[in-house]
Amino acid sequence: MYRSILIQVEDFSLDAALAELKMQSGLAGGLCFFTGAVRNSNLDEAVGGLYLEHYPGMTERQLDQIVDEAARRWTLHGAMVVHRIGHLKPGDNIVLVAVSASHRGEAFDACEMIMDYLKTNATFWKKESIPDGYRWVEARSSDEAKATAWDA
Amino acid sequence: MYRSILIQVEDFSLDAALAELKMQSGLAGGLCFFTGAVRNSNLDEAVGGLYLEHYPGMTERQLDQIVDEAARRWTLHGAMVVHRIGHLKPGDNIVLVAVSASHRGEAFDACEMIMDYLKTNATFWKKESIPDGYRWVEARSSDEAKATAWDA
Amino acid sequence: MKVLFFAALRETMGRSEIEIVLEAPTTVGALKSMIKLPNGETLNAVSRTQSIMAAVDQEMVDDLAMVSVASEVAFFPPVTGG
Amino acid sequence: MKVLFFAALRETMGRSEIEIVLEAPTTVGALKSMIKLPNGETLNAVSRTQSIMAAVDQEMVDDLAMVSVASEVAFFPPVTGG
Repeated sequence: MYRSILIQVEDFSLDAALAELKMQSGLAGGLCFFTGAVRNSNLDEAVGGLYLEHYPGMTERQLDQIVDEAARRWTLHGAMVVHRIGHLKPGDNIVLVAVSASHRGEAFDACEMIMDYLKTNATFWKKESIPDGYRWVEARSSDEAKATAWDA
Repeated sequence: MYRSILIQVEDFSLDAALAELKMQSGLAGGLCFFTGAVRNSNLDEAVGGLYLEHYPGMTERQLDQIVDEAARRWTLHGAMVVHRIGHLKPGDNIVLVAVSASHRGEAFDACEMIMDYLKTNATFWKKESIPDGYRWVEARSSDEAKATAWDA
Repeated sequence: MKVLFFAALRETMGRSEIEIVLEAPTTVGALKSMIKLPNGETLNAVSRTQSIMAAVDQEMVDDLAMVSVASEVAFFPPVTGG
Repeated sequence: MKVLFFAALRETMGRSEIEIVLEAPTTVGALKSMIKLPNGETLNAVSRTQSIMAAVDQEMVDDLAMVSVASEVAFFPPVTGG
């Protein structure tokens, strides 16, 4: 199974990820992509931008383990994770998860599980700029619930 | 809610779809994309290519109704469907479904439901070239089961 | 009225479209008995051994659906898109 | 041994990294009692009112986990990526 895990300041391209999965992981019939983008509001306050930091080394390892877990559950051809760090504006891409599989149901499930686990199990932190200054984003229990639902 | 439904010979771009959804449907936090591609084998036979035909007019109407149904079930910002027709080679893109929503779970569910309904409820037909000549692809009961599972 | 054929059924019929003059409204099932393949079999006979779907004015219907003298009717195999 | 801080906790600590010389292996919980914030409070006291996660050698652990004299330990708030 092909895999690629990248943490980078630069933006990413879905078309490039599609081409990479096709080239590296054989002719899979179904490819699922998820992209998270910076919203312009959160908790009823305008958000002017986001600063993202991570724990270098540990984060890559966690993402690798998350992809392992997806590959254990479903037959995948390839999986890619790209997560941006640094300063981002509303509308900017934050994260890309891309999965290729023979069957579309497996591509959807694996892509969603990787996203759900990434939200709660990878050492990234977001700080958002709001009219009053800055605030660190707090973890949400709904994300925790989504991640643990995969173990039910 | 923004929507776009296209049936075309030309290939599509996921990056263009991402940009279109962001521009037309506001700053959604979660965007899910599914791409189906031509495989190089089916039922243990090598597939050299695919010919796709559709029922002009009716197909667009069905896709529109499928998007209606997704929009009824989930709060979506935008939904796009692009389906190619004509002659395609192994590895070529066939279909793109792209959905933007505030919450990632809704984007995943809506994207998968649209794909499942499209498979069984839109008037497209595939003919594949195999070593012996050509054969029309037969509908699969597993696709029917996936589509009806959304009503459970 | 116009009758359209798609995919494998278009090839079996040897054409994509025929015109039928109906004197009065009828059912999809009755229309199937009026349409003959090049080998002389009726579409109705064929539909006993293979699955044939029907649409009237671009809506999926069953054999009991009514066909008006100005309807667009289509017959085709189960769909295989995506 | 090296102790790292991330995100809000890095800002509270006023630094991203400190060096601590351990004479013998200890637990994450004991280490938290040794680390003081600029205001004099221990990390252990802070962790009673706000959630602080810990990693030893880049694996998530709880307070009972052992820390060797050469470990890389990190403390940080709950994660918010994606």
